[in-house]
Amino acid sequence: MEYIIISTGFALMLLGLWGILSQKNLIKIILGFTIFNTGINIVMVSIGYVRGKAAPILDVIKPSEAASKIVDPIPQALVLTAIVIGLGVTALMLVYVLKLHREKNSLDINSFKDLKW
Amino acid sequence: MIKKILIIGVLAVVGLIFFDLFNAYQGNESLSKTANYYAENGASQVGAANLVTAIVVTYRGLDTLGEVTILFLTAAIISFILKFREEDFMPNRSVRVTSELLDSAAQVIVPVIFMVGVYIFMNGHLTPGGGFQGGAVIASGVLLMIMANPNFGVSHKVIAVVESISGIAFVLIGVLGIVLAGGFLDNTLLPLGKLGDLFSAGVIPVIYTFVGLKVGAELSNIIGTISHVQNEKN
Amino acid sequence: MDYSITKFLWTLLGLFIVTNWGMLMSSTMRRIGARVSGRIGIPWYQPWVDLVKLYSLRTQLTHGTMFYIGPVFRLMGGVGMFLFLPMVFGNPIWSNYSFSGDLVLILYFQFFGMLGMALGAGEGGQPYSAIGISRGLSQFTTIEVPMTLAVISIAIQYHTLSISEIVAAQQGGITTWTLWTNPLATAAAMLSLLGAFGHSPFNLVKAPNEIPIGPPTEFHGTFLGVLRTNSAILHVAEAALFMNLFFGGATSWFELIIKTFLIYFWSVFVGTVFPRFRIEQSVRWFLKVPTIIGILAIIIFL
Amino acid sequence: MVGPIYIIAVALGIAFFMGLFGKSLKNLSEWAMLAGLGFMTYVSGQWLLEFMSNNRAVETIFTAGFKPPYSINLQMGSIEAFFTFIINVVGFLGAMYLFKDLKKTGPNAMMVYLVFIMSLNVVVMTRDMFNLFVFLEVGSIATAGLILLTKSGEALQAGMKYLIATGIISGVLLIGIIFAYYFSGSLNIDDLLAANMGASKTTVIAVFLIYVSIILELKPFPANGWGIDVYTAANPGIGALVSAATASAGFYVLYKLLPLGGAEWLNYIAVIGGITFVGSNLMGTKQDRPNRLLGYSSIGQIGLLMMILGLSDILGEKMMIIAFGILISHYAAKAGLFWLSGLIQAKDIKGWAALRKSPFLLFLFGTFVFALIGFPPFPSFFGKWELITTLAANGQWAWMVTILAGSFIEGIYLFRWLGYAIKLDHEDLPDFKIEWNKIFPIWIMAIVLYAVGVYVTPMVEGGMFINYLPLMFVLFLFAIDFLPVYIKNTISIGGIIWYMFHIYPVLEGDLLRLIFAGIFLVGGVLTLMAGYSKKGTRKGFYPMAMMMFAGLIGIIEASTLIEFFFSWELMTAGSYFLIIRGKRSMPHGYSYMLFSIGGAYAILFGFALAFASNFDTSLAALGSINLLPTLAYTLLAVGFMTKTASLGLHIWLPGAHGEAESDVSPMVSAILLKAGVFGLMILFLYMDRTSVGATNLLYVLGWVGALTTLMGNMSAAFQEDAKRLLAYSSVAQLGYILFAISIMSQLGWLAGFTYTINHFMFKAILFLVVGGIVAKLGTHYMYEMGGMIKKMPFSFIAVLVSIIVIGGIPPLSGFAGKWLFYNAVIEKGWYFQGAIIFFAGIIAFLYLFKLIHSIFLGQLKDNHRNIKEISAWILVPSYILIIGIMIFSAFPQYILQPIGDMLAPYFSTETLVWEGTKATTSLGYWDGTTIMIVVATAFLLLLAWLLALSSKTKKIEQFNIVFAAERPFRPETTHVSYNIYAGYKKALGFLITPLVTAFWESMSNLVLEFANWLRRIYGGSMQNYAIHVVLFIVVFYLIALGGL
Amino acid sequence: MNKHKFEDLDVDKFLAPENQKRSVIAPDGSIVEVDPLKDYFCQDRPEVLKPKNGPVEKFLNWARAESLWVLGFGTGCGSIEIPPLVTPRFDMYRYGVQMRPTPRQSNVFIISGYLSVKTLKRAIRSYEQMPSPKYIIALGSCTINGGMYWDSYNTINRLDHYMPVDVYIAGCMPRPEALLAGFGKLKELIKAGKAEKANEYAENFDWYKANQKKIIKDWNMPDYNW
Repeated sequence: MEYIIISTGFALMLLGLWGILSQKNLIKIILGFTIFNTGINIVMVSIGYVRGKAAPILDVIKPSEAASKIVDPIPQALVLTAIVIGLGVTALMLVYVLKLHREKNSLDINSFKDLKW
Repeated sequence: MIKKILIIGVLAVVGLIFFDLFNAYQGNESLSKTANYYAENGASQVGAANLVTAIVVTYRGLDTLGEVTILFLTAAIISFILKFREEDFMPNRSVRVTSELLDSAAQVIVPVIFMVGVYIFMNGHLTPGGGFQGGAVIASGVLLMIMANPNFGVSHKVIAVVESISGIAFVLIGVLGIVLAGGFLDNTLLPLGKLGDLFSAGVIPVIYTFVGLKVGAELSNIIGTISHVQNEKN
Repeated sequence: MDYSITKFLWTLLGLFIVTNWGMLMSSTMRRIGARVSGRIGIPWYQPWVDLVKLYSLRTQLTHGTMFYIGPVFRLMGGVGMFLFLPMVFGNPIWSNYSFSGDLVLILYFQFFGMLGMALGAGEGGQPYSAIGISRGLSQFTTIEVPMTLAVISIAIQYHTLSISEIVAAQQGGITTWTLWTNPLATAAAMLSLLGAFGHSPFNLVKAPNEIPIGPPTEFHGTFLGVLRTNSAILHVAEAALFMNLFFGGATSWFELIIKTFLIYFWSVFVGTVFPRFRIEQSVRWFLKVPTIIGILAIIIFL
Repeated sequence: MVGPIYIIAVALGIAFFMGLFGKSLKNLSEWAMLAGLGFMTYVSGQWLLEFMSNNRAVETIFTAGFKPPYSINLQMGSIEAFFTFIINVVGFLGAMYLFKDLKKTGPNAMMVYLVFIMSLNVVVMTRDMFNLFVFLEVGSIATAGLILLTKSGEALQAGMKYLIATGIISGVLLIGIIFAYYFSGSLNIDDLLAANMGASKTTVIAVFLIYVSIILELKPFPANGWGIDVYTAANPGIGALVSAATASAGFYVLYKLLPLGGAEWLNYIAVIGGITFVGSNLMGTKQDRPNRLLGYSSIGQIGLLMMILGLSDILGEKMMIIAFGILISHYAAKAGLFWLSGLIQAKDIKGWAALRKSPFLLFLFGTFVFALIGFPPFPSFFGKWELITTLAANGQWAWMVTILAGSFIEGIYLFRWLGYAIKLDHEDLPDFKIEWNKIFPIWIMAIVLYAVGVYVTPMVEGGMFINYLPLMFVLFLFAIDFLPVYIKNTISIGGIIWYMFHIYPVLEGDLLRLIFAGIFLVGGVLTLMAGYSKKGTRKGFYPMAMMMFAGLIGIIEASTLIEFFFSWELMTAGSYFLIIRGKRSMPHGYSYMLFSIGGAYAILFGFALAFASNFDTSLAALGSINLLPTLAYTLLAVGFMTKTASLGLHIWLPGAHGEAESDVSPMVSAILLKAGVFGLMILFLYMDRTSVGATNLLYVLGWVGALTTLMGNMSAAFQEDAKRLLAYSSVAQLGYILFAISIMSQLGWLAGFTYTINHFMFKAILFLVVGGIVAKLGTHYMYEMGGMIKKMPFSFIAVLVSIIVIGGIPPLSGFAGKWLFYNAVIEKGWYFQGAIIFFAGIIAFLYLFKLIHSIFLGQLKDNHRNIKEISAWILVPSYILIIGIMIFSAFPQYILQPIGDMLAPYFSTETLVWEGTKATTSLGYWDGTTIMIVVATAFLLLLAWLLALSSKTKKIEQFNIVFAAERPFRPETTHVSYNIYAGYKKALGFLITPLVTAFWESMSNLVLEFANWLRRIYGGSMQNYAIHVVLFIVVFYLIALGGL
Repeated sequence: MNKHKFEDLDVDKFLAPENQKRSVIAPDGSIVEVDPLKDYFCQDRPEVLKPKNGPVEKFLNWARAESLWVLGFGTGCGSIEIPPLVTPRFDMYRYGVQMRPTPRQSNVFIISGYLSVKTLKRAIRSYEQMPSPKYIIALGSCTINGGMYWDSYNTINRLDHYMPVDVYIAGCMPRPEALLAGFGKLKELIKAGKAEKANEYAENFDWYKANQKKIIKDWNMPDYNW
């Protein structure tokens, strides 16, 4: 199970990278980033998976037996942070694209080559 | 074309890296050392039923502060980026016509959404969820309002006040932790209470409330700012 | 180190002999040259007559101080060379002031006169003089290359730079002369000598009708007289230097006269046979044959 | 003590609070920001002070009331205190600098700024891996926002590029962190470091990912197009922050994580650093935009620092001081330069010529450039010294070469830039406002450089001996730079004379040093005397001249390698500034500087080898080099030969000396060149001359000297420019000296000393007088002069005496050199080299005649008819030197005999014997005094004879010459000077085909073209930059882990 | 000899551009006024240089007679007769006669045949540049009365109106033998102390100059060429 999930994560990351590296439309590139980040998040979550264990919420599980009953909460906590960071970056990128579009009236990534050499 | 092949080649090697990672990944049979500590002591030390929340808000509280800061930063940046040529486009806004259906539904659903949001961050220490999730839900309500009524202006002033006060509160709680308890963002500022109660887990609910408010405000702020330029004439 | 008056007077006598012999030698050479072309040539006393006339001209013009002092420098070059050169071997009276410096001093004292000529002529503002000097200097740089190589070769051979010692080493018969013991160095030096005497083919410096007589164009009267006196001394001194270095020196004035005559004759002989070189031709020539001979003269000692 | 956590709390508190200010209190926000930054600076500064004064333990800050690894902890140790302090200082100063820009953009920008600085603090302090990630992201996002303080399309594009690249990098870092967690079960950095993940084949991948992303954050070449664009487009104030603060923080992160993977990763880091250092600087050579250039330079410097980290296992405990020195120089200089750039706002480095309007800013600019290159007394000098010596001690030749090559390339563009600022002819200099809030931070950075430089001096081995006293004098002259010339001149001369008395007892008994000290100091006084002829204030001249003399005397006084090198560099810097004062001397000053830097690096390499041989810092270490001794000797010789301008390294000299000011030329020619001679003498005396390497080296140097002389004299003969002629003559004279001391015998060295002393005297006279004439006549070209003997008789006599000495004509002292030469050459057996030398010596007559004829003789020109004699202030020192020449000529034994005695112990046989005035060798003899007497007597008699014979002479005018029955037309057409040796040129001109110039030109073209070709990778496409990043990861992976 | 009145001609009209007054800028910015004829040439008049007394002068005159240095300046068609003198057939060297290329080193000036006005100017200049004592041999009829060019618009008729002549050699053309005879005559005159024409020229300088200027209309040089 966890192998499938982690593979999915890696696959999504590759997919996202492909989008980032090959797409010409800036929005699509941002989508690539989102996919890339999602892939990372999936990988992170699956890292914390412990076979056959439950979510780390101690409503049913007694605190005393928690150690043997729950999956690793840390990656989940990290993912939470990572998602928020991803959100921030994506928002910023979108605003950038907005401004870039206004600058050249184009979303083609190759029309922004003013700075070189 | 050559470039495509190059990219494919590069990605193939990236795949190789991932394959290495995949190989290294053997699944888990048990918790790691740190996780084990949290599982064993989390409930007693923090008093939050949701261990993830316990980690997010206390053990790794500084991360959360950073997280909040990132959202705060993003909102601030976006507002100053988009403001700097405001005069260019503000007068020429052409307002999109909204649908009756959306408008009516919004009026019904938005309060519910807000309530759900508040619920999520209030109960962050007990159930899945928390300040960020709750804040995001609140922001989605704002988004709905904007979509339903394009002329709906998010009051920057209100948002700024909410944002600032909740941010300052977060920091102050953290500092109080140094003064009154064991360190920055120490949870035991307030009594831990009984595991599973709403008023338990020390300052977690308080922090999450402020985080929820702050995140909600910041996301709304971002959405609102972007919506300003949404209908800009080309 | 003899600074006495007697030494001084003996040296003056030597200088007198050398000057007169130089003039006689030059008129003789011109007579020989005339005979070659079927003429009689100048009377043997012509140089003295010319000198008297030059010293007695009524008009003396000068362009400035250096124009005046230049000829003195020039004469000093010749006189100095005589002063520092031992003339007759084995006789301290005729060794002049050679105790104050060796071969190197002689080699570098030549420049004293050249410098004077250059400055004097330059002050005249005469363009032909400057051209002549530039040619002279150009040619001179390369003349000195085989000469230097020959001097180095001799210094290696005798392991001394002292002229007296070089002469001493050559005593004992004609076969001990450097001419036989070190023929390559002698050859290089004798070829270089052709340039030093400035006869054809190396007389573009004075090219009489192209740049009227070159450096001394403006000089006349006393100044020219001084220059002529100098050339008389210089020719003998230079020939005497070569005599000392390559031809066993002289043990008497008679031997000196014979040998210097023959050495001088060598350049006149070549001069009557060959036409004039252009400056770049002579520069190249000196860096070819004589230089290679000079290098060989050193290589045989390596 | 205020806890470091308050840095975060206060920064965030103020940032969050700003939202509450509203419109009415808006003006408060900038002060709040400054207060916050001030507080942060105070906290970190207070900790730094604490760690410096007390030897206290590292302070750990726990959060959430739990102990690590279960909660995040921060750490405040001495290093963290240092880094946070420098970050906060530049943050505070940067805020001052950006005050108006921030205010214009509003409180939001200030919040971002504040949070940005705070995040860097946390990045430095944190000991939790994920927390590090979070705050790196905070920093990235803040940077992406701050880029847009400049509201331009370029900034937008740069920001987007930055976001895309950092997006990928942070993803990689995140994966690395999570796997590191997976392998070790902890996120605490100390735990991760202890986990030894590098050891296992499976876990090493996490190490790789973390390293590669941290390295990528440091913008390694060539995957750094995004970073450079940020430097280019962002507000220079932000560029300063990114360059100084972010880079410092990133560097520290790498340092923090260094033990993560184990020793084998260090090599990769070092290699990447090395490639970045060289590559990035190479790019800079073709760059014209100031900010972009600074970007390249920044990245290069970070590459160097990365390399130092990578070499940390080799450098050992020295790494700290090295990294400190280089980092602090980079930090302060780069911040200062970016800020300057913001002031000037030029799009092209040529626009920096505007800086000339404010000498103080120009001074700052020079300070920063020299600090970056590693000149004393800046910290980078000591850093580089320690770096190179330590590397040498460990036999890391390749790294030494890399570092020196990279530094050299950096010098290429920095000095070109500095040159533009100082000298470039620019039509309309852009105006710029001087705002105090912008100037103040720049000043602080410059002061930091000087202060830290002096502060670290004693920390370096042997550094405590460095004498700062002369530098204080330089500083004093800077302070009184506004006074008129005669006052400063008097003070300078007084200073030198005082130093003479000061130094004499120190050097007494050491004749070698005494002679050179005499040349430097007496020469200094005499050449400075000519300065009285100048009017006005002559801004900047005296400090620089004194700096040069300070360096020169420092070389003499030096007893350790570092002292020597310190002074050497000081002298180079001073002389550079002197040389470029000339009207058209900039290109030549530039090539002088490049050759000097190259030479200095060669010397540094050699010194490092000497030091590493037996860890001896004293100069005597040169005597026992056992590490690659031949290479060391060669490098040292080459290094010194850049100053003596030997064949192949001479191309800077003719222009530099020819175009310098009239009293600078004698300083640099007669005096400065002797520094190289002194260096060579020291080297030859110390080195093991019996070794095969040294023998071969000396043999080669002999040939080089001979050919230098030939080339120099022949080039001089074909010059039309009077000062260039003299400059080429200097090249040739130095060739003689090189040849003479390469002979390595008592006679050879005596000849060398004779030439040294003579060259000092006659070249000073010639450059003073000819320089004065050139200035008076307003032309460099000799064919435009002529007939000056009538107007300037005293100058003529001075020049005449000098050329008699140069020509080696008896009876003056030049002949002593020639005579010694003949003896030495024949004794040594270097016949052919000797023949070339003598040939060259006669060629000297060509240019000597040309010089004196063209200037003084021949035809006086129309426009020079009313010219008067040159200033007495030039003639007086010249005549003092003439007296010196006369004394040396008449009584050579008083000088040469002691020198011979001094040299005797160094050489096995004493070959020169003195009996009274007569010197005898195994070959010949020479009596200078007698020759003088004989010649003088004979000359006077002959003169009297001529005077008696022609008492009535008539003085005639210049056109009264025979002219083929015509009359001359104009003086210009009658003066024979131009191309006077045409025939000679036709025959032998091929010998001076400028092959060396062509060689260096093609070399520089090669470098520039290569850089031009290479920089095409920076095509401007953000996607390509992303590909570069991924490609970098991929290649690194394949090499490090893929077994490639 | 009757003295002709010197007509004051408008000299400036004939001045070559390079001899006209000009002002140039000195390096220090001041203006330098240059009058080439005054500034670049010596303005002095020739002086009468008295011979020494008694046997000294006699001895010197003997030396001067035995050492005649001829200026190598062929002024007219008669100069074709001079080169044969250095051939074996005539060999003037045996009489102490030699050729010199520069007036400064010459004593004898052979005016060889007709003298055009243009050449006259050069001849005067060269003569004046020769150091005293100096002698002129006039060769051929043209120098005596113009010869076959007597009515030419461009040649002079009587040389001694313009330059003092020591020896005339008549004929058209005179043979080299005649030239040798002329040298013999000149030697006699010198030895007898009668060849003092240079002093005569100085004494009657104004007269000669007036004559010269009369025929040379574009006189554009200083009065005496040192």
